[in-house]
Formats: sequence, C-alpha cells, structure tokens
Amino acid sequence: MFQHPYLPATPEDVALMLEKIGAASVEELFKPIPGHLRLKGAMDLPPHLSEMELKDLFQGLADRNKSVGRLESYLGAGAYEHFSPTVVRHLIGRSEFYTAYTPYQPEMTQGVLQAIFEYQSCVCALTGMDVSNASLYEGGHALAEACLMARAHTGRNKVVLAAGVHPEYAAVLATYTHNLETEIVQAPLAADGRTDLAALEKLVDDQTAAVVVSNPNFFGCLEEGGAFARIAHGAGALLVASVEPVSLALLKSPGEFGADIACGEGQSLGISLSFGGPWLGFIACKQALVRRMPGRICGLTKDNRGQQGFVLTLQTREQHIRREKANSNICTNQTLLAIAATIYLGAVGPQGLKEVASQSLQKAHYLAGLLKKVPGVGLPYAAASLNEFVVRLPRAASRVLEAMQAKGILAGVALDRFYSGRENDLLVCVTETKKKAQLDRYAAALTEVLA
Amino acid sequence: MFQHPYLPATPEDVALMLEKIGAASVEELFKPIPGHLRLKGAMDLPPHLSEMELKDLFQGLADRNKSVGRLESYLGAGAYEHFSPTVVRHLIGRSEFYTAYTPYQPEMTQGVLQAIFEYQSCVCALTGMDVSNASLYEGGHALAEACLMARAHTGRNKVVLAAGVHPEYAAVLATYTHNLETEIVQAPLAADGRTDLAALEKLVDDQTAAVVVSNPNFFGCLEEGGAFARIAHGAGALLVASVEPVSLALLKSPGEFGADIACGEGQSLGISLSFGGPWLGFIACKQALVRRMPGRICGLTKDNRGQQGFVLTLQTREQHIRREKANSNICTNQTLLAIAATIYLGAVGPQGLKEVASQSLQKAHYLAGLLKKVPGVGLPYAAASLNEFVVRLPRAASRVLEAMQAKGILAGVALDRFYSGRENDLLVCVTETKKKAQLDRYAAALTEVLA
Amino acid sequence: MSIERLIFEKSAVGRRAVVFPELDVPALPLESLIPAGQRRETPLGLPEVSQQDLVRHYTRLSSRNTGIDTQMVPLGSCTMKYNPKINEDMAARDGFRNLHPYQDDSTVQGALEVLFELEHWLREISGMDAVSLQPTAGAQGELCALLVARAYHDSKGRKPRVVLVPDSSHGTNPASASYCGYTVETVNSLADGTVDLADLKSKINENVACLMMTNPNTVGIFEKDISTVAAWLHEVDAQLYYDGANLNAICAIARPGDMGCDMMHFNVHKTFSTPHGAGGPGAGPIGVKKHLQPFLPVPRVLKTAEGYHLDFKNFPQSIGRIRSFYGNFGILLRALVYLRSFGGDHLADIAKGAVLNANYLQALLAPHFATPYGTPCMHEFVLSLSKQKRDKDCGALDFAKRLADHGYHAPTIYFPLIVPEAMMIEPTETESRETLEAFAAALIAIDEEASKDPEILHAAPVNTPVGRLDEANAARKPVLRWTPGIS
Amino acid sequence: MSIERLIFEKSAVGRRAVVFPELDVPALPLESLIPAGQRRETPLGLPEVSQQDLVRHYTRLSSRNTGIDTQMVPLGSCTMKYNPKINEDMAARDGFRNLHPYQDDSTVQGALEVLFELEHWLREISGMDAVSLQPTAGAQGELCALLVARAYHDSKGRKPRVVLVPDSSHGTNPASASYCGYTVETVNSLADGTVDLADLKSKINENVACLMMTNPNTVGIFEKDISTVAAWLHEVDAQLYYDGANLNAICAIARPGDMGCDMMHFNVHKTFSTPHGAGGPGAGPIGVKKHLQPFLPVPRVLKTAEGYHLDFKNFPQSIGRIRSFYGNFGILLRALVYLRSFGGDHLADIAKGAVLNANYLQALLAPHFATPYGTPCMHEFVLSLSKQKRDKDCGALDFAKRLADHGYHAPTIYFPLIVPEAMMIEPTETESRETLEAFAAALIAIDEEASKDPEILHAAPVNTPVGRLDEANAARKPVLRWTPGIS
Ligand SMILES: Cc1ncc(COP(=O)(O)O)c(C=O)c1O
Ligand SMILES: Cc1ncc(COP(=O)(O)O)c(C=O)c1O
Repeated sequence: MFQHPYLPATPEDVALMLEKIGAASVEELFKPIPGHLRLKGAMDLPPHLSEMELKDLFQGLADRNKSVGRLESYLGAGAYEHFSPTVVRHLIGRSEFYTAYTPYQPEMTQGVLQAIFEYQSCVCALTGMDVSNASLYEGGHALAEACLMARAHTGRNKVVLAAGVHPEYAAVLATYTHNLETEIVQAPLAADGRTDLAALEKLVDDQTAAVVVSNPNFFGCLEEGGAFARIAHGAGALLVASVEPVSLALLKSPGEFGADIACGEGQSLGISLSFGGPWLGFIACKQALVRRMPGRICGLTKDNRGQQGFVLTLQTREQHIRREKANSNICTNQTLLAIAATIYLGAVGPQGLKEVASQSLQKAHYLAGLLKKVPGVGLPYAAASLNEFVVRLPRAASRVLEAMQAKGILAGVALDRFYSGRENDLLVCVTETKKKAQLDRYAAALTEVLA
Repeated sequence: MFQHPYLPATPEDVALMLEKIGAASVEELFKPIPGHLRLKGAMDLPPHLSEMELKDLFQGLADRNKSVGRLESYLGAGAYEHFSPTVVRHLIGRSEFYTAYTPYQPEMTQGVLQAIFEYQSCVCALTGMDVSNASLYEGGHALAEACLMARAHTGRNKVVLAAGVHPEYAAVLATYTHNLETEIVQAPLAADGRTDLAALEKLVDDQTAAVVVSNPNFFGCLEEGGAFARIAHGAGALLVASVEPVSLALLKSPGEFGADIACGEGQSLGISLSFGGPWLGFIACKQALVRRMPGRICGLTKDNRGQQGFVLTLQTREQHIRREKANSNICTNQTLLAIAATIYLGAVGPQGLKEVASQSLQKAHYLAGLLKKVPGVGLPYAAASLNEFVVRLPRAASRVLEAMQAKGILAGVALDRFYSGRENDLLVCVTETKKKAQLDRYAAALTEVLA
Repeated sequence: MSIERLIFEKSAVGRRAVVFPELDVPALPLESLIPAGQRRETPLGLPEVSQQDLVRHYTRLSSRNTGIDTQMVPLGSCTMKYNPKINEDMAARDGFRNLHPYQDDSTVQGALEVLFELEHWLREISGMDAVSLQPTAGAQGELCALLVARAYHDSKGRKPRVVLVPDSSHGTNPASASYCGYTVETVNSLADGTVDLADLKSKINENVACLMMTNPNTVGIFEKDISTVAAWLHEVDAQLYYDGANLNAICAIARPGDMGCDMMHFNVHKTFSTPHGAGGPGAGPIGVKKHLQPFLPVPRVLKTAEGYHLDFKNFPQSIGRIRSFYGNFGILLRALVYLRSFGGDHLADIAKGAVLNANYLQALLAPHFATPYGTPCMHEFVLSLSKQKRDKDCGALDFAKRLADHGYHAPTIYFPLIVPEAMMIEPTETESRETLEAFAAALIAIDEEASKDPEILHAAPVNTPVGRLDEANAARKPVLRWTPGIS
Repeated sequence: MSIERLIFEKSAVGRRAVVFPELDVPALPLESLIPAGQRRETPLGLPEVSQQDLVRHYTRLSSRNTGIDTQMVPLGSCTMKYNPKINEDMAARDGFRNLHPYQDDSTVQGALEVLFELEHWLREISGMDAVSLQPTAGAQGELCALLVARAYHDSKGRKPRVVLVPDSSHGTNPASASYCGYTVETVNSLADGTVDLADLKSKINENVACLMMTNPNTVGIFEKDISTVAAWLHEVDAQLYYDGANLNAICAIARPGDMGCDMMHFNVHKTFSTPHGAGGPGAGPIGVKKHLQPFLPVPRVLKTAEGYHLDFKNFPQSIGRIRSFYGNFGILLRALVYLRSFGGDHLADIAKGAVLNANYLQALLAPHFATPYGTPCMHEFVLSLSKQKRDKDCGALDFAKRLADHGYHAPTIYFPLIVPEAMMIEPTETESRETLEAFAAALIAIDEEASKDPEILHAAPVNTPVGRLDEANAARKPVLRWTPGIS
C-alpha cells in the first residue's frame, strides 16, 4: 500500500478517525457532493513521482535553460541582474519566515512584523516618503495602485504618463483602469531621450488626477523630476514617481523632487530574476495619503506588559473589513520578498548601495564609450543616463541579438518588442556584475557581428 | 578605509575601546609579544577578496572537478553514493545546529543533546548494541578506537584482522597502535572471497584482545559473523565488527551475530561524499564496555522542574577530566554528521532503508549478471555479496578505467591501488541511484573497451 | 523575553556586511555623469552592520515567528499545509532562478515547458478549457477573471453591471468586483450555511454579470445546488465564478468546470503547497471556459514545432496585461513539482486527507463547542464561541490568544462574518492524527480554564515574547516607520 | 516551555517521509542472494514519520538550541567566531560536495588545488616548512604530530619517552601523549599564569621527547620566553609542540615557526571560522619543520607539470595513515574561502580585533570580578569567581546558569584547572562593541543579583526550556538510548 510522504494518515489512523467521526468510509464524508458532480473517470495526468525522480525531471528541465550565470547578460528593461549577497538567501530560507502565514496573530509573529516595519522604514528612507506599505505584487501593479490612489484622492479621472514609463507597466495600468472611466494619455519622447515636457504640460489639465514619471526612464535617461512636480502640482494633480531603488543611491529621491507617491519594482534589491517573479512591488506616499494606501501596513504599538511590539494596522482600508469599499482588493502580497529586500539593504548598507549604483554607472558608460566607436553604431540619446542606454544599430536588432547569443552574449533587449518602428534599437544594461574583460569582449563581438 | 565584513569594530569603536582599556594603540596590546618574535615583512599571500570574487574563484575551482553527478560513478570501497533526501540538508542547515559549540551548557542546547540521544538510539537499533557514543572521526578511526577499547578491556596486546578489513582502516589501526606494543596480524582471503576461517583461528591466541571482522568485507563478500564470534570468544577475545550501516537493513546485525563492539563509517546515511570528509565514525558496544567508550555520550536525566532533559554524561572517561588517563584523546568530533545521519534514518525509516539496501543489491546483481557475459570478464568470488563485487578483467584495470572514464563512466576502483598483484581486479559498486539504462550502458561500454 | 532592537538601532557608521570588488574600469567623475539638480542630496538612512550582526538579527527575528515548520497553523480558508523542501530546492536551481524574463525563447525552453505543463494540469484538475498563469495571487485572479467576463459581455454588446456575492464570501470577492467597476449585491446565506437560493434567484436578472461562489464555501459546506445556480445564471448569460481558495477539499474529486462554473482562480499557495512567505508570494492562475478564452491576458505560452514560445501579439480580444512579465514563475514551478509528486494516481488522496482530518478534529471538538453547521464538513469547519462569550466572557479572540500559550497558532477568527464569535478551523491533510488530538486537547483545556478563571484567557498570551498587543492604539497614533528615538 | 517528545515517540507504523522509485531491474528473491544465516532477523527499530512531522521535529529541536547565529558564545579556548555563509555555499557546490575520494586525479584538479593552496597558506601563517591537512581535529593533529616526532627520534635511534605539558594545558595534550605511548610529566605555572621556567628546566633531559605549549596559553597570556624554552629543548633534541588552539591571538602577527616550535596543529574550526557543528566536524592540520617533514602522514598533495596529484607511495619514512581518505575536505575548503576573504593584506586584522575585544571586555569586567593575571590579556582572559563563591555562595556554575536567563551562552567554566572558580572568556573579533557591553552588563547585573539574593542564581536558569539539569543522576543511572516508555 503506497503511503505518500506528505500524508501522515496510515490505514490504521484512517480507521480510528472514521470510527470517532462515526463514518463507515472516507467516501462517505464526500456524500455532500452530489453524484452527478463527482469526477467520473481519470484525468489525463502522469503518475506520481518519488523525490529522486522529481530531482531528475526538474534538474533536466533546468538544464534546458541557459541562465544569466551561463550566458553573459546585458538585459535590463525592468529586470536587473545585481549581485545578491549570500546572507539574503540564507536568511529568507529560515523556515519560520517562509512557512508562516500573514501575521494575523501578532504575538506569535513578531519576527515578521518587525521585519516588515524595518522594510517600511527602508522604503521611506530610500524614497524620501513618509509611509510605505508591506508590499504589492510587482512594479506594474504598484504603478496601477498609485494611480488609483491619486484618482480616489483627487476625484479626477485622467492620468498623464511621461514618455518613458515602462510599456508593460503602462499596459497593466490600462488593464486595471479599463472599466473605471479613466483616461490615460502619454506624452511623447523628446529627441534627447527624455519626456517632451512642453507636450506633457499641454496634456495636464484640471481633470488630471496624476502625472506619472519614471526615473530613470525606460530608455535609461534621467528625467528632471522637479519639473514634473511643478507641472502636476500646478494643475492640482499628484505626482507619481516610478523609480528603480538602486538608482536612488545616486539620484534625487521622489521625496526630494516633490513626488506625492513613489512606487516601483524592488527586484533589484537582491531578489533573483526567476524569469519574472516572484518579485516585489513597493509603494510609499506622503503622510496625507496614508489612508488611501492599499494593502498591509505594519505599525508600532505596546503590549499589556508595556513592551514595544508590532501589529498590522489601519486595517479599515482593507478588503477583509471594508469589502467592496476597500482601497484595494490585495490580500496575499509579496512579504517574503520585502524581507529579502530589507536584508539586502542591511547587507550592502548605504555605502554598498552607492557602490552598486556607481559601479553599474561607470561600467555602463565604459561600455557605451566602446560601442560608440563600433562602425555603424550610434547612441541616439543625449540625455544623462545611469547604467542603461539605447544603442542604434545599422540593422535589425533582433538579428544582431541572435548573432551575439551565438557568441554567448545576451546583448540587450530589442525595442521593437515594445515599439514598432524601432527595429534597429537595442536597450543595453550593465551592472556591477560585469568585469572589464567582459565589456571589452562585448564590444569586440559586436564589431565582428556588424563587420 | 577598508572595513572587513566580518569585523565590526570601526575606527570610532577602536578609539572608544582603547580609551576604556587605557591603551594608546592596538599595537600596544601586543607588547607582551617580544619584538624579536614579531613577524617581520609580508607573507607570500594574495590580497583579500570580496564575496563576489570569492564566488567566482571557488565556483571556478568547483567547475574544474567532475562530480559523480556529472559522471556516472560505480565507485564504492568505503564511500557510497546514496540518495540523500532534501530534508537532510535543510535541517542540518538550521544555524542553531551548525553554528553551535559542543553542548557544555545543556539548558541552552537541549536541541542538539536530544538529537544526539536520538542518534545513539538509532545506532543501537541498527547495530543491535546497547550503547553508542555521539560520534568519532570516521570509519578508520572508529575501528582503531574499538581495538584500543578491546586492548584496554582485555589487557591483551594482539589484534587479529579478518582478510577483508578496509586496507585504509587497517592502516589507521597500525598508525594508532604503532607505539603501543600491539601486534596486528591479518588472516588470508579464501578462494571464495571471504576470510580463511581456519587460518584466522590459528592466529587467535590467549594474547588476542580483539578479532576484527568487516561485513560486507572490502571485496563485497558477506562474512559469517557468527563464526568469528565463536573463534574470538573461544579465546577470550572480543569481536569487533566493522559494518556498513545501510547493509544492516538486510544483514544480521553485529548484536545478532555476537559482536562485542560494532563500528564503521556512517557516510552512507545521507552524508555527502565531499571528497572523503567530513563524515561520521560510529561506535557502539555491549553494556559491559560502556566505561571504555571513547568520546561524548549523551544521557537522559531530569531538571529541577521535574522535566526530562539531556546532558553529556560519564565524562570521567574523557580527556578534559582524566587527561593522560582518559579513554581517548578525542574532543571535537563529528556531531553535525551524526545529526544528519539521524535525520536520514528518520526520513527513510525502516522501510526506506530496506528499499535502499535491496535496490542496491538487486541492481548490483543485475549489473554483475551483465558483466559476467562480457567476453574476457570474470567474477572471481563465489561468496554472496550485496551491492559491491570484484570483477576480474582481461587486462590492467587502470587502463580500462581510463577508457571507461572517456565514456563518462567511473567504472570502479582498481584494486592495485591497495594490493600489488591485483592489477586486473576492479571493485564495482552499484547503489539505488543507478537506473537500468545506465547499467546496460556500463556493460555495453565495457564490452566496447575490451573488444 | 526581551524585545529585539530594530536593525537601525544596531547600526554604527562605517560597518559593512558585504564589500564589493574594486572598480576595474576607468572612473569618470560622478559630477560629469549626473547633472547637479538630479543628484541625491539627503543621506540614504540605511542601517550599517557587520555580517554577523545582520545574520544574528534576522535569525533572532525568525525565532520570534511561527510557521508550519514549527507548529500546526490551522487558519481556516488558508490551507496551511506542509511546504515540501524539494520544491524549494528545485526553484533554487540556477537554471530556473537566474533567468531573465526577456531572454530569447530558445534559451528558456525548460521554463516554458514548466508553464505549459502546469496549465495542462490545472485544466485537467478544474475541468476548464483554458488557463492563464499570469495572476500574482488569488485576488488578482478574481480581478483578472472579472475583466475577462466584462470583455466577453462587451464583445456581445451587453453591459451587465452587477456582481453577486454571498454574505459568507471572502472580502476580496466584492473588492475585486468594485475594482472592476461593478456594483456589488450581497446574497444571503441560510441557517445551514449555504446560499439562500430564493434570495439568489430573486437577484438574478439581465444586469447581473457574475456570481462569485466559493465551494465548499467559507463555512466548509459544499453548495450542492451549484449546477442549478449555474443554469439560472446562464439563462441571462451571467457568468459563474468559482473562488478556488477551497479547492483543497475537492481537488481530483469534483471539478468546477463540471459544476457549470465559467471561470475560477486557483490559490497555488494554498491548494498546491507553495510557502505562504509570511504574507506572500503566492500565485492565482485562472481557468475559464472556451467562450472566455479569447479574452485571457497576454502573454500566452504556446507549443509549436520549433518548441515553446510566449505569444503577445495574436490575441486581439485579450484584456491585455494583468501584470508585468509572466506571473510568479518561481511559485508556479513549485506547484508543478508538488503536483508531479502526487501524480494523477494519488491526487485525490490530498482532498480525502484534508476532509478526513477536518471531520476528525470537528468530532473531537463538537462535544465542547458549538458547530453551527453540523456534520459532516468538508476540509474546514466553523465553531461559534458565542456561548463561551456569553457564559464565560471569553470570546474567540481570548481563545486564540490563549492557544499561543499552549504552543499553537490560532485558527481564523471572526470570519466568516455571518457567524458570531467565529473560529474557523482548517487542519489540512498534512497534520497527523496525534497533532490534531493534541490541538483539540489544548482547545478543550482552555475552555475549562475559561470556566475556572476567565482572567487566564483575558491575560493571555503570557508565554510569548510579547503580551497582548494594543491594536487600537496602533491605529489611533500610527507609527509606521523607524525614526531615531521612536522606541 | 514543554518538552519535545523523541522522534521515536512520534512514530506510527507505515508512515513515510520519503519514498523511492520502483525497482527497474528484474528482482531476484532475497533468499537466493543472502544465505539464511546471514539475514537480519530483528526489526530495525527506526522511527516512521511523515515528512512534515520529521521537518517539524528537527526544526523545533533546532529552536531549542543556541549557536553564534543566535547569540554570542564566549567560550574560552573555543574561538566561537562568525561562520561566514559564503563558506557554506561554496562547500555546497556540486563540484565539491559530490566528489568520490577515489575518483581519478584528473577529475578532481579543483579539489586538489584547494588542498595545495591551503597548505601554502598554513605554511606562510605558521612559519613551518611543511603541512599535512589529514588530521580530522586538533586532538588528532596532536597525536599525529607526536607520532611524527616519535618516528623522527626512532630514525635517529633515540628513544626519549617523556612528554612535558604545563598544568594549564588542555586535556587533549596529555591524552594524546599517552595515546602515543609517552609518559606525561606536568610542568607548573607561576602566579602570573606562565610556565615556571625553573621547574621546566629541571625536567628537561635526554628522555624528554617533546614539550607541548599553548601560546598564548589557556589563561590568555603570551609565553614570552618560548624561544629560550625552544633552545633548551633543542639542546637535547627534544621537540617543541605548539598547540594552535589559540592561534587567533597571533595569526599574521607572530609565527610559531619563528618562535622555535618544531611542530603544531591548527584548529581550523576555531581560527579559521568553520562552523563547530554542535561538537564537530572540525579539522586539525599540522605543520612541521623540515627535519620532521619526511615523517608526515600520507597521502601528500603534489603539484607536477601534469597537474596536482595525491601521492601515497613516495614517502618511505611516513608514519602512514592517520585517517582514511584525505581529511575533512569540506571543512578545509571553508577555511580557504575564509582566508582568501582576508588575504595577506588584512589577515592581521583578525588577531587585532580579537585582542582588542578581549581587553575591552576584561576592562569592563575588571572592576567587578577578580582577574588573576592582570592586563593586558591576549585574545581571552580568565576571571576567578572564588570571592563570589566565598562571600555570596555563588560560583562560576551559578553565574553560567544565570547568564542563560539573561539570554547569553556562558563562557568556559572550571578550565583551566589551575584557577579556582574559573570563568574563561573569549569574545572573538566578530562581536561588536555593543554586544560586549551588553554581555558585561549582564554579568555585572548577575553579580548584583548574587549579592541581593543568591537563590536567584541557585535556581537559574528559569527562562530556558528546561531548568538546571541533574548531571550526577545522569551518570549514576545512565539512560543512553531510547527504549519504549523511558520518558
Ligand atoms: C475564500 C478566499 N478567496 C480569495 C482569497 C484571496 O486570495 P489571495 O490571498 O491569494 O489574494 C482568499 C485568501 O485568503 C480566500 O480565502
Ligand atoms: C587548547 C586546546 N588544545 C587542543 C584542543 C583540541 O582540539 P579539538 O577539539 O579540535 O580536537 C582544544 C579544543 O578545545 C583546545 O582548546
């Protein structure tokens, strides 16, 4: 008789339990399900596997992928290959963290609550905001929730996007607002790779709930946050800033340039790429907006012994209390990743985060310098950038990528994936993980490929 | 200024601490070391590395090895590639276990003490003995300590080894007893691959402290434990049985065939090969010998609240109390591996251990059956075996191994590594990790190589 | 036990837990690269600690937490089952963990096969015609499916604007509906815990877009008339939504698709054993019937002669993107490992174990606590402690807190809202008989304590690192981040 | 807190935590393969549990334990420093973890390079001429080196039979000496904690094979006359053994080889940060001067034009094998990762940090406790609590137990034997100033508790899962294994 390792009940257990229940068989317990609804016949599914077989099967599948560890990757566009210190995985691997549920019983889950409180504190510190929640699904979702916050707060129905908002984030926003009579317009890109501010200003009106700027923008260029703040606030709209957290080690924070809500993707804070998830949506806002905040929030309080402790708070914003009137429908979120990001930030610290950002910056500019010299290659944008930049190739980027991949290099993201008419443009990202020799190899390989 | 991640003291800390100490500099704290003894000049050592660099360096070194995961290995001879369930590494990876010291403060280390107690219980259950210690270094060391126990207990100075004792274990025994006026003799091997009992009986006399049998023996053959017990006890000597723990799922335990001391290598109980260590020496004995036992022993007791608890006990046997009169000099041992073995045994349970042993047995016999049919190949020994057996090749085993390795197969251990005059003999081991297809491939490859 | 200081309070300027290699390319002055006005001027305000202090801090925090690896967590509606370690190991493989979402399809065939296979499993399990793995969690699955329903109705030029939800439904149901621009109407439950069919029928009309049902429902009762309900809805082309949070009760025993449901979500972090991560991550794939398939979000995973690939372009009627990239891949992968370990041949053992455990635990507790919905239950059941509240002045909260002193995590309390002093218990199939008996014994012992001295419960917990926390105060003057001197 | 039942007591017949694939070769009847007389007849007597129960059991046991990841463990002479996580990760690589010791050298070049490199590091650090990585732990290193010394003397036809050890020496020193067939003579210490040179000189003669010295010695004092002692010994061709357990105090500051030592062992699990594993594994490599090199154990790692290889054959004078295979490779690997992280340029920072921390902690405690050997100390120091014992009836044991209530692991107590009521404290360099201050504050608070009410200490610990354990009873009627109904 086969006893599955995840099922403790032995035949003896089942007999004892049924006797206590007063049922003749387990089958009898299912009699509430009408016969006509019972599954007849087998499903088209393979038989069970032992742990040894599972290991073989999934190791085999893993081997059919080429990781960024085995290829040299210059892919970015919202997903960044930064070095994650060993301690991060060791600590989120503590099973009291990852096998825990949402901390509904605070006295038994102070560890997670304190970690969330520390996470909220880190996000506020980085973004220059007053309040952070405990996490959202991912960067696109964070942007959508931020806009819905602005919409609810202003009672207005229009969102104006800067040119360089991540196209997938913009798509998520469109999906989320599709049935909420909300108009979404996007400003054009100026020649220098930044948003055309004059054009944007024209789009902003007294119906505008939020102006959304992404910094650095999708093309790697630095936007002038302050200008967006002036335009948004001038029209009584809120400024939503979608930012990349590592960049905040060097760039003016949303708080500094006057944003009302900061949001973004936290994956770059020590979280594995994992083919797109699980990642970490973060959102933070000014004090005035705290009761519009979606999702869990952890707060400090005292216990009946006078000790400090932590609890989930301001829950009247949430679905389990307010139901259809809740700020958001989010329930399960990305807490474990929020803890990972907190541990990452504690591991690298302020100096380390600056090093990560500036080494990525320096190496990207070094590579850009080399690529500029490759015959036929151009760098279309004049605006300042950090560690991501657009390269204009003399022919279709997708073809060039194939040739580079054959040399073991994932050379970048072809922009025609997102924008028709940009067949020759490649978005290239460099992080601290790349060595000079690799950058030189990239340039040499591209020269060959284009020769 | 470079601050190493493992060193918390910042320049500010150092200044504060020196002030409290009343020293002008850290250098001053080293003045007890006479100048002429201070290291002058630099050592020939490379500079420090960051975690990123360490990862690159050691991953690179790891990549220069071909693991038994990447080659197909039929190597045994005291080191066995068995499947280790995932839970084993997860649980010994709990840092409260692996970063703990020896449980000198039992109230703070009940977890480890209980795990040791469970380990001792498992070893006693497997071996059929009354008492186990908390671990020894490895199988060879366990054999040496067992013989020294017998020597101390009998007051005699001779050890008679069966033919099939692991040659490296025999070598360790020789080293340990070299200066203790102890005579070590070994019985010859009979034609069937087992010890020549008649010859052994002649070697055993009234000066014999211990007869040592290995089961299965080094050549994979099953010895008749009972016969050794009769011979040893007949001469007033103790029987020491060096056994392989997985085999005990099928074979008569040392307790059952009358051994006084059981010892061996516990690596096969879910412990990684790790190129030879860290592994697990185990030793267990009859009640009468308990005060001769080397090393740590954990015992059950009560606390001042009347609760059950565990402590290290019978410490008057040990070096930190008895010093030169101690049973043994062992201090640091292999506790973490003892815990790993305990978790492994809990994971596979009695049924699982039987499956591991019998699948290895069946697969070995399947392969032996195939190899018998390979032209020029012979199986010299008629005695029963489990999952390891000697193959006699038509030419030098070392050459054949090279050819097989070129086909991605580590085909076995050449016996001339241990015994001159056995150039053509190969020791082949099969475990549950091998699939039928692999065994068929082995036979086909050998046929090709010998063709 | 003493409190644990915040990581910020353990910080000292200059300490490092990790260092980086020297920059190996010529460094340009930052000033020349980042325009003055765009440089950060305020300090980063992050903690600075040594590696030992960092590791010790979060290790100590972890030991101030409880998960199912440390004890049973019988939270009703949460399906806190064992999280197999092999799933974690497989997800940690370099070949899965270090994949960039924009790598060329040719370099991620193994990952795409995982997604393709899982879709097949979920279709078989649900009886639905198509599955999307995109949604990040159940609530996003709800929203996603409602968007699909709405797109479907739009495509037929219809504009139904009402979503019906039972009063016992989970909060995310109405919240998702209004997020999707629907008006929410509540359907009453009967004394037996099931939906009031009369009330429901009276509310079904042309303006109803969808009914969201959880089955078994949140009190652990199977809604046996669900296919009748489906028929009523289909008469007006309204959709029946199946909230899959309780799928653990019927997985491989009965299929939402066969009940007449048009769409559903799966809570992978419940039914399929992926760790709940102290609040997430999870995954909330949705399944739909053929008529809704064209509207599913992009991208979709397709299998062609050349192999697997992600298609964004060929679904003109798609609702678009519900999130960036391709869902919580790392979680979906774990779910497939779990499903393969049971296989089609043993998948039903899960639900059988879950229902057996729930009924056994209920049987142990029934003599001592009110079970408003009688027996048998499915995978979970609800106790009402209103009698304890009335007679002993000890309610569900007091029992929950006292359970902590007995070393157990409390069940869900005060949900569903229709049961006064509700304690909703879901043991799951992975708890052993002995564990259930010990848990029952603890609850019964607490009930006796309550009779003897309610103060014991009011003062609870006393064996936890912190005592009962003042939630009201936390909400009244919110302190939501560290600033020097707050603690 | 309640006790945790034994895994055997959680067992139920038939439960499985792991299953195996079906046998895929034709099965022969066991009877035909194993002769009747040789088959096991008694039950295996192992526990049978589900995977969840197994994981929960050992996770719960772990949380009933303390390591340096949970708190400071200032055990004197044990050097409980931070165990870097990167070391664990590197050792877990498939390319290191899954290597069979008998693989052909050509398939393990990376592993052999690790051993070769580590030998180089240890030679440089020690000033010795040759290193063997074979010994499994310090004590085996001691035995191994003594065997080498003996082989050396034998080779010269000399038979010195006495090993001298200071009365402050660690128990393994005399134990190893007698394991090697030597007679042990003890050398006295002076009031300042150092070896009594007069007494020592009087005991040096032709029959002395070796003197075993720990430097800094076990009371944390540097034996400044060590090179004089070496000269005396060398006059009679006796060897000076350096016990490396305290190398953390002088690593990269001073070298045993330069002090005139002839041989030594390293405690890799102390000085080089490898985890102590709750009692082991460790590694105890030895270093020797040129004249002893021919006698080192086999195998040796050699580097040739073809690459690295293990040589067994070409060392005719070798003492042979001290253990099977090649030492605790996985531990030695971790040590090399640790050493590379500091490099030659920062290696001395370790000892500086260790000595600074010890002196700081001693300075904090000196006003309250007797420090028999004054200041400065090296990496550790000893307090004598005999005054507390006399005046307050609270000795080192009571303070140790009470420390647990304050959340700290106790220092080493009652060692070295020459100090009454000894408390031997080694903070190591990885503890932060704040941690040292908190620890000192706790000890001082306990001293005040002792003045107010010694019973608090006698009753301690009270905050631990179990109270003070009866060790006498454990030894009087030993219960050393589980049998049904023992608990
Ligand atoms: C009945 C029910 N529906 C929906 C949800 C929401 O799922 P998620 O938390 O994954 O968003 C839950 C989760 O608790 C639930 O119990
Ligand atoms: C001074 C001293 N010498 C020798 C040893 C023995 O080393 P090991 O425990 O590694 O065998 C120790 C260990 O505690 C020690 O402190």
